[in-house]
Amino acid sequence: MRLRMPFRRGKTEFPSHLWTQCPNCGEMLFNKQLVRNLSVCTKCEHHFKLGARERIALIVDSDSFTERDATLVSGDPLGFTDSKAYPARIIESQTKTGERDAVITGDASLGGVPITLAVMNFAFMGGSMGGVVGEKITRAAEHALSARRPLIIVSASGGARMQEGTIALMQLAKTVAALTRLGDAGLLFLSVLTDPTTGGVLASFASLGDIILAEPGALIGFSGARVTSETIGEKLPMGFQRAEFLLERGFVDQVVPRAQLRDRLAFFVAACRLPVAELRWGL
Amino acid sequence: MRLRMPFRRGKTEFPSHLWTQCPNCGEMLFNKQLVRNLSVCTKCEHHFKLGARERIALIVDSDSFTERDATLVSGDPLGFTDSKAYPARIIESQTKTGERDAVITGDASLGGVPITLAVMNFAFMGGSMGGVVGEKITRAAEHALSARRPLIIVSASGGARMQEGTIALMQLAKTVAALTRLGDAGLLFLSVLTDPTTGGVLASFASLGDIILAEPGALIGFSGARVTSETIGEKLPMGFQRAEFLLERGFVDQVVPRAQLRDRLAFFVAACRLPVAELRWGL
Amino acid sequence: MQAVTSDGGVIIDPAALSERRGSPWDAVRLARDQRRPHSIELIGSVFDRFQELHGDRGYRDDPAVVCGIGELEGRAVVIVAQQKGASTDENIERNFGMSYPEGYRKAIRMYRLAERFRLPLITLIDTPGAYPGPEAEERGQGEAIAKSIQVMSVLRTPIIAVVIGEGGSGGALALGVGDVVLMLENAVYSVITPEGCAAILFRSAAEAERAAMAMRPSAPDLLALGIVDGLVPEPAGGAHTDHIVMSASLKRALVAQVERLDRVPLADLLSARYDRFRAMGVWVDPGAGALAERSRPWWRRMLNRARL
Amino acid sequence: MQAVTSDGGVIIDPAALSERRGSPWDAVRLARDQRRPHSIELIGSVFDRFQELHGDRGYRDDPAVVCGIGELEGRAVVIVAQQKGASTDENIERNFGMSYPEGYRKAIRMYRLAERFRLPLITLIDTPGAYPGPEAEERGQGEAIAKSIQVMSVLRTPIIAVVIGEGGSGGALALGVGDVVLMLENAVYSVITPEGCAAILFRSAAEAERAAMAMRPSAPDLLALGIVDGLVPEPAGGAHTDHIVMSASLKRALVAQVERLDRVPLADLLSARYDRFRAMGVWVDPGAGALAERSRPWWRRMLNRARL
Ligand SMILES: [Zn+2]
Ligand SMILES: [Zn+2]
Repeated sequence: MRLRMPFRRGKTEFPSHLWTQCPNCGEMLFNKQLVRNLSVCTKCEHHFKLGARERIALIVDSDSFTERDATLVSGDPLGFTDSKAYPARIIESQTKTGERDAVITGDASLGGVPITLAVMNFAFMGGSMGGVVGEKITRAAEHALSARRPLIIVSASGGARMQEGTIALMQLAKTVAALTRLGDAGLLFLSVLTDPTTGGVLASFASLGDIILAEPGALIGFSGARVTSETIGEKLPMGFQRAEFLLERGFVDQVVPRAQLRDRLAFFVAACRLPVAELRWGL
Repeated sequence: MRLRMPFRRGKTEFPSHLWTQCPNCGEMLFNKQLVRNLSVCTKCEHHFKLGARERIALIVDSDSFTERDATLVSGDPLGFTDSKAYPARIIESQTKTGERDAVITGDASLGGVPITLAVMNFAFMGGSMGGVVGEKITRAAEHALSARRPLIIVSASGGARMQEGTIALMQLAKTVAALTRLGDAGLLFLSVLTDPTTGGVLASFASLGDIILAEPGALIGFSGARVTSETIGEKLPMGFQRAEFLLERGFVDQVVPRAQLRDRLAFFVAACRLPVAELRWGL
Repeated sequence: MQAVTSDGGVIIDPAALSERRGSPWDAVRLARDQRRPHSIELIGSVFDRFQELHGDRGYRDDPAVVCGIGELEGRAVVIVAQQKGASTDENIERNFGMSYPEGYRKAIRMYRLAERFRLPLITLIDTPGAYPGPEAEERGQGEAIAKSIQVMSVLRTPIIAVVIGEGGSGGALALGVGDVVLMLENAVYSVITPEGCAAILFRSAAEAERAAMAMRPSAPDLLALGIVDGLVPEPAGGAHTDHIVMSASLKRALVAQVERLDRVPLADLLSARYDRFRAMGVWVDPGAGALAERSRPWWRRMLNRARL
Repeated sequence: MQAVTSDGGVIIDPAALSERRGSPWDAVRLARDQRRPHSIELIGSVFDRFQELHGDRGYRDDPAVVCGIGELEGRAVVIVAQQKGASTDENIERNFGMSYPEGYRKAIRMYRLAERFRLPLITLIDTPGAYPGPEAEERGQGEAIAKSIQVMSVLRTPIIAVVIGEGGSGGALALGVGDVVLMLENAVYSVITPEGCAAILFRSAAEAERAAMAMRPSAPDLLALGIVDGLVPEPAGGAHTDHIVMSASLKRALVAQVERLDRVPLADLLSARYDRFRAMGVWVDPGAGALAERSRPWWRRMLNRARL
């Protein structure tokens, strides 16, 4: 299945309007200024979702990113159709986002240290994890292991991709196994949770960072809040499943405002480096 | 410090009365029958405290027990005195119990399998752990390691022995370190919690069994219920810090009636034996 | 049980199953049938001298997960199982087989026990999914499942996972990272319940039947897809029609798999387990110049090697 | 700070201290003085670029335990510290430095982080004890402390533990299984609070002063007993009189100890750590025919070896 479509890179979340209203405080924000403020509301600091390319630019040393496995695209193992066939949905998302699937992986440097990076893209089918996301994350972990680099994964996902059925579920095991080998070799895995990180992604690699950072206000949970609310037949408490809630509950190391994320990651990458003489398989 | 005193072995908890009243149900129990029933109330199944020698007889294959390190006695590192000097208290307890300190260790067989065993004696200064208990438990673990035997520890203790000050506290670290080496070598450690197991003993080896069994109704907790109750200024819920409570809270594998204890231990000892070819230091 | 079988009566050839299949929705209903034998019953008939072990050593003993040590033809094994109820009362007690995080943390403790003494680990999967309530979220449902998957993926002892009824989502996979993964013939295993899928993709929970068709959660489909390595035959009318025959069939399968895995050196076992899950997923890489090939089902390689 | 010192200004000769001592009860009161520098303040002045890390990954982030990564003269280290408050408000927030089980479980997570990246682990101990409330009991206070001791005892990275104020019971030892254990000159470290001891043995909490005399929890006594390896000098009037001087003294001591331990091969470090605690305890064995000898203080052997 060869893809022929105009890949549009570098799209922002606010392409066509001059103003955007903050969903949190209601403030009308001038898009240019919003982008300059890293897509954070200048009034209430609401963190808007960020595209994967913008995220990469935000984190790594400038012009240091080299993409890996950029051409992988999804198959359709089940011949899945709901109101639309799965392949058609994929192409639709590809056209909309200019990306081939829901994660971008590659090498870069961060504060001068070589790293491997995977950034999920919620705009692509809700950041869902199917075979391509699973394969690319796994390859990134395996590459980081063989190249002895720390790995940073920035998650933004609604969970496993239903259109690939149980095969999508198996991506949880596949990615976790690869990341576990990385960790057992003494290489750092930094997990960054952004809005939203839920379902199968939270129930696999996203929860296994040696250090876990989250963006302010990010929705983070295993079950959708709707499901949870229906389960108990009650409204959920304010802030339930938000980053700050998870911090208090002990599942997140830090909630980091976007403007500080690069420096924070750079610090941990620099600090958590096993002396080369001791790099090894298994502790 | 040589000890010269009549060591009286094999004392039971009910030596001098014909009848004992059950503290739980109030039933008057004929001592002979009570002992025959393993010191369990025939009406309500209240488990009376059991002396260390009776406990050993209850657990191991008959006549298989060989005591180790039987002659160790306590020093007085601090010259500790409250209303009485520590050495005098020791001698008092020795005279009362016929034992030299609060734990008896040795080798035995259980269901035909060679084991090492340590049984604490609450009657000796509340089963408190000072240098002798720490040393004997440590030696038992080290011996089990070198002899490739599973280790069973039956705890009954109010905690660390205050009369040895901070040295008593260090026994927590000493015993835990020895038991950890045992476990890392793939040897089973079965911890049996009896009434009461509290304080420093619960906060060290007693909580670290691969499998943890408890006797029905045994008081098990880190802080004394009195302290806990004073902390919150309220009465504690029924059953707080009892074996069944800990089972429900996930800290105990099974609550085992005394009559079944031997068989249960024998089953686990037989089941959890690393193939000899794989016995090793560190997993 | 007339199908082509390998050792232990496990069906490994999807072709042998073609005429035996109902619709995916039939499969879902059958897998959920309350009359099917559940874990505790199966444990009682398959293993000797089972001793249950309790607790996660941190918060609570979760009754939706039943763990312990038992003997399988004289060989000690560790068993970790999800327990649904056979009655409403039992279902309430067992939370309908839906674990809280402490259930997975109890499972992890048992995995480590199995590892320490090299006891084969057998898991029985039967859950609609991890419990989605707010308390479960507060105590880290996602983290607990992730950690359970992680510990299994590098556990230094053989693991056999069996979906005996409903294998629901991450809550099932948390017990499912096996060297061998089996399903009872009428079990299902899916990324989300058909109802959940229907609510999201078909905009109506009533469309669960269509969602089931699309997701293909039934055992024969998953065998064909290489997600599971073999099917444990059920009695002709389904497991619920004859619990005794069902138990015997499961026992035969487990005995054969334990014997087989016992012969595999540990390092090979671990690398094969990694490869097994590593191979899952379908994608194409035009940039790599060729269609990526589906790798040969792992169990074929494993079976070949173990038979040497 | 005129006393005989080794590298880093640490006092290792008890004889040098004889004229500096108040009564044990003075020591207890001084160690509890709310004006003393507490962990967060010391961390801020001793380490550069400290980043706090939160959470036990299971239940809650316990504010009574402060953990993170910082730099000590450019060397990354993991810090795990107990935090008392300098005010009533802060004391309520920090629960007077008394952890719940999740505090120890957070510490354990940090130990493992230090181990994975071979970062030296520095613990600062300052607690009246583990929190004795019913919720702490329900979540396994005893288990959490035991596990923390266990993980430290075999942790594959250097550990320096420092009692900076009050080292209370198992709740303190849970952070105290170090290759080197230091105390600030006016800190105390005891098996139970003097009040607790008095209530039990002297039948009155008011007898705390007598209990303190009997238990000998002060730093000089514990140095003489070989429980701790060295004392970090405090400013003449006590740590509270000059926080800046105190920090500098602590920093000098930590830098010296990290440098020293960095030179010790890991296997030696682990066996020395085992031997250090193995040697503690006083008993006699008439059956063995001779008085057991107190083994030579561990730090002397360690110092000699590290200097080679
Ligand atoms: Zn706003
Ligand atoms: Zn009674």
